[in-house]
Amino acid sequence: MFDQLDQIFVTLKHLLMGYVPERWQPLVSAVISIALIPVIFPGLFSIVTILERKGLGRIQNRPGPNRVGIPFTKIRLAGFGQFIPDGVKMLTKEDIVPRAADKVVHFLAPVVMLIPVLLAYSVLPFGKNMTIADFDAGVLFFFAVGGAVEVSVFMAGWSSRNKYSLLGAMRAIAQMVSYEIPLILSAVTVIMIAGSLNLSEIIAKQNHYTAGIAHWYVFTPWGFVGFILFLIASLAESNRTPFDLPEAESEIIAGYFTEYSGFKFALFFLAEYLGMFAICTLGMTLFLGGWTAPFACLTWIPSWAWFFGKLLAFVFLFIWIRGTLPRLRMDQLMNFAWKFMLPMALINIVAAGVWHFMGADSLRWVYSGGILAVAYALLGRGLMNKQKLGKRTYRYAE
Amino acid sequence: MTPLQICLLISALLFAIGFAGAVTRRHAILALVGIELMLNAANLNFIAFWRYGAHPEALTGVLFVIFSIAIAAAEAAVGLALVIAIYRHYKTSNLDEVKELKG
Amino acid sequence: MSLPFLITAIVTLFAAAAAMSLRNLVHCALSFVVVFAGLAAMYLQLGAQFVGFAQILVYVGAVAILIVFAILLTRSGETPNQAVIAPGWFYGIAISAVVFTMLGWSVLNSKTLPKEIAAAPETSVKNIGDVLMNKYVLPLELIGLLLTAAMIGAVIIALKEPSKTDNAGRKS
Amino acid sequence: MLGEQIIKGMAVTAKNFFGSYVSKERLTTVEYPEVRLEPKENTRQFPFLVFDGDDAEKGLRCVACQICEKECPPQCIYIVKSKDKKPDYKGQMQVYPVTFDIDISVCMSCSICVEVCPFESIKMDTEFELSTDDRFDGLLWGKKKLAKPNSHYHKVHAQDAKDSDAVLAAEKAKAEAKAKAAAEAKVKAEAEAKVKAEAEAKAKAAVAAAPAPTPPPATPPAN
Repeated sequence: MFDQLDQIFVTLKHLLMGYVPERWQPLVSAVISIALIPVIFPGLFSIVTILERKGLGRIQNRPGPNRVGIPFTKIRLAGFGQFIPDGVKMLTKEDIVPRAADKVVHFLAPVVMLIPVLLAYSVLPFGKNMTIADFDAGVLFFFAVGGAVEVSVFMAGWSSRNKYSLLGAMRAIAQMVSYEIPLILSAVTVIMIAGSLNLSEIIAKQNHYTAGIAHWYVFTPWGFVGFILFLIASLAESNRTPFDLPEAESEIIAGYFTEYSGFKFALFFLAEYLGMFAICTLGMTLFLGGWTAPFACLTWIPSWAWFFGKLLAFVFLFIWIRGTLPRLRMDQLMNFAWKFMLPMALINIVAAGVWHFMGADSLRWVYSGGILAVAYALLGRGLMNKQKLGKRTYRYAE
Repeated sequence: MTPLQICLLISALLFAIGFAGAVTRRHAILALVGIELMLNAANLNFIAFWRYGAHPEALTGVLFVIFSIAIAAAEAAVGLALVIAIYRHYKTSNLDEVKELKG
Repeated sequence: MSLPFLITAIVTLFAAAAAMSLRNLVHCALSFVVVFAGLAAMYLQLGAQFVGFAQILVYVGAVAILIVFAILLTRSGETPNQAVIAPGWFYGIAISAVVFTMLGWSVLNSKTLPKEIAAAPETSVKNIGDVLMNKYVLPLELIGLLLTAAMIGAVIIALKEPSKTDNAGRKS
Repeated sequence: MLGEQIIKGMAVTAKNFFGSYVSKERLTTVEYPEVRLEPKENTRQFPFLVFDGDDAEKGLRCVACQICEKECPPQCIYIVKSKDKKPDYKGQMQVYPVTFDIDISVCMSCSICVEVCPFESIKMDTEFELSTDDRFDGLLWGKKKLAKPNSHYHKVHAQDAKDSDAVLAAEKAKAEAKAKAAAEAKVKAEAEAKVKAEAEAKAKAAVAAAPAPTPPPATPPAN
């Protein structure tokens, strides 16, 4: 019974395909699976915005939104109706385009940002054989398309013809580029060990259980370090605190989308959250076994339930981090990326190599764990005592 | 007009556009962009020959393109660094005015 | 030839022509991104999946941003008011036309081109990796070396020499 | 180590997050329209006129002396005096205001009028939900809307109300004492006047009895 529940969406789709004439089947099947993405994830986005506001509220000892309910009735829905007025407000706000702005590029920027993010969803596995396009080089496609977001950030920053948004765009691009390298390197360790770029195979490799515990990569020394690096890099990649300098209110107004309002701003907002979900899903697939259950006894829960559960756990972690950590200054941010994350990711690859070639005896835990512990201590201390927050030296501004 | 010939024609036209751009535009960066376009046209040639060529399992075309992409990226980086250095020294990036040989 | 391939080819060619002829440099750079994306789509349609993704990753992700940064660092983001085309532009166009016709002629009636359309070769990342590691391991190491050298070289060239006083006499 | 402080910070926020669901006193937000806080003792929003007894017209303490009108910084009080008089709490005949308007939209709740009022007749109310859809009549309050019984004053500012009542009572007692003293003085004056009148009457009778002698020397005027 549980297997049917697990495969319910796949069987549903086959059922639908039955009605479609033979000639149109590939097209219709593609359309069905593609149509699901812009339905499910923006829905998740709206729920997550409320979770975020309620979560941040509760962290600061205040209840968060709890007013909006079903109109003309007393039901309050504990605030979960909040996204309807937010959405209506966002859509009905006037869409101001600055006079000096470069109209075409200003209009294209949010669209060009949304396209790569939605493309990235085609590769991610949402459940057992529930992947839209199971490419052979899935991870490479994800990072390739993920990298294309920076072009749209630049377009947004430059086309608003506003010094602050250009500076914000430059900072955002510099941050994204410098955190993309540790992101890819920490993913490379998983690809190296799993031996394939295909996400379904990576999950298949993690889908075994010994003594009831899953073979997730996060339970290995290099996997744990890789997961932490991936998490930090994905925080920076999706411009979330503590790396949200480019769009911090206190810094340069709203960074590259200062001159956007109304629907275009909503698109940027949506693209940022969809990007966050996508990068969380990839992190979960690489290190936490995608849709597999953590313990053998829990495999009866359907795979897509595990998927959305883990995704919400990731989202809660991001909200929790956003409620805690202060914002990093630009030079600290860059220092951290180039002087800690990058060397740590390289050493992590070495540790994964040692792990792979030392066979299954327990000694490899000592070696691989040892390399990483030593590296962490040295790099950490190097970065910490360098933080003698002395007078900052500027290279250009005298 | 076999598909191979169509691909070769497209890449030849792309090469010609890149060459024309590199030659006629005054700005240094546009010259680099033109060269980049020519390189990409060559890559398209390789893939076309690999796809419609005699024995595609040898993967020579694909590998050649991978190496060519890497080299082109490195060349673009160094080229643009040069353009920035020239701009900083001559305060202009207009190729016609960058004529002196003195360092 | 499949229709989508032709459409992508036409889009790429138009974007390339635009990249070479637009006045505002940033518009050139953005249409250049369209050229890269179009080429990547053409590679995917020709079956070279790995190369298509690599093209997007390297070009659309990195080189485009590099070009755009270079444009901004040399302060040429604004539409220039003086002439954009070099004086001898006519000869440039003429030579490139000659190049194109010569290439086209050689393509159209060369005897040695394989006529029959071979089946689409099924390549997976695994055998690209195998060939890369077995037959072409030397070029792979050299590419690694070259990329590191290029990166360090680019940084040194673009770095502002702290000691040299720039032409205004101030210590730059 | 590098990550130590981050873990500590996260632990604190986690405690806050889960604490706010478990213990109620962490969550200090008062959900305003449903749950209301008692206004503090010296809350002051907008002035109101106090009247004794139950009839606003008769018991109004205000005697239209217009001091508050002159002192009010934004000049938002407008008083028109009445022609006739009515007795105030001391029984003295005083003028009363025919119209006493305060423009609530102009009033800045500085309570200077309360300080300068010699008759304890204008006090600050704690009512703040005054939004109306009409800017002119809605916020230009007349005497009828401003007048509130002394019991309301006691309910709103208990301590101040007691002090003000004590002042009024003392004032009244002094006034009565003065009135009593005046009454006694009057009684004594009448008694003297009567005694003097009798003395003169006797003196005149004596003169009438012996008309021949010369007129009596000028008697010093009785003061």
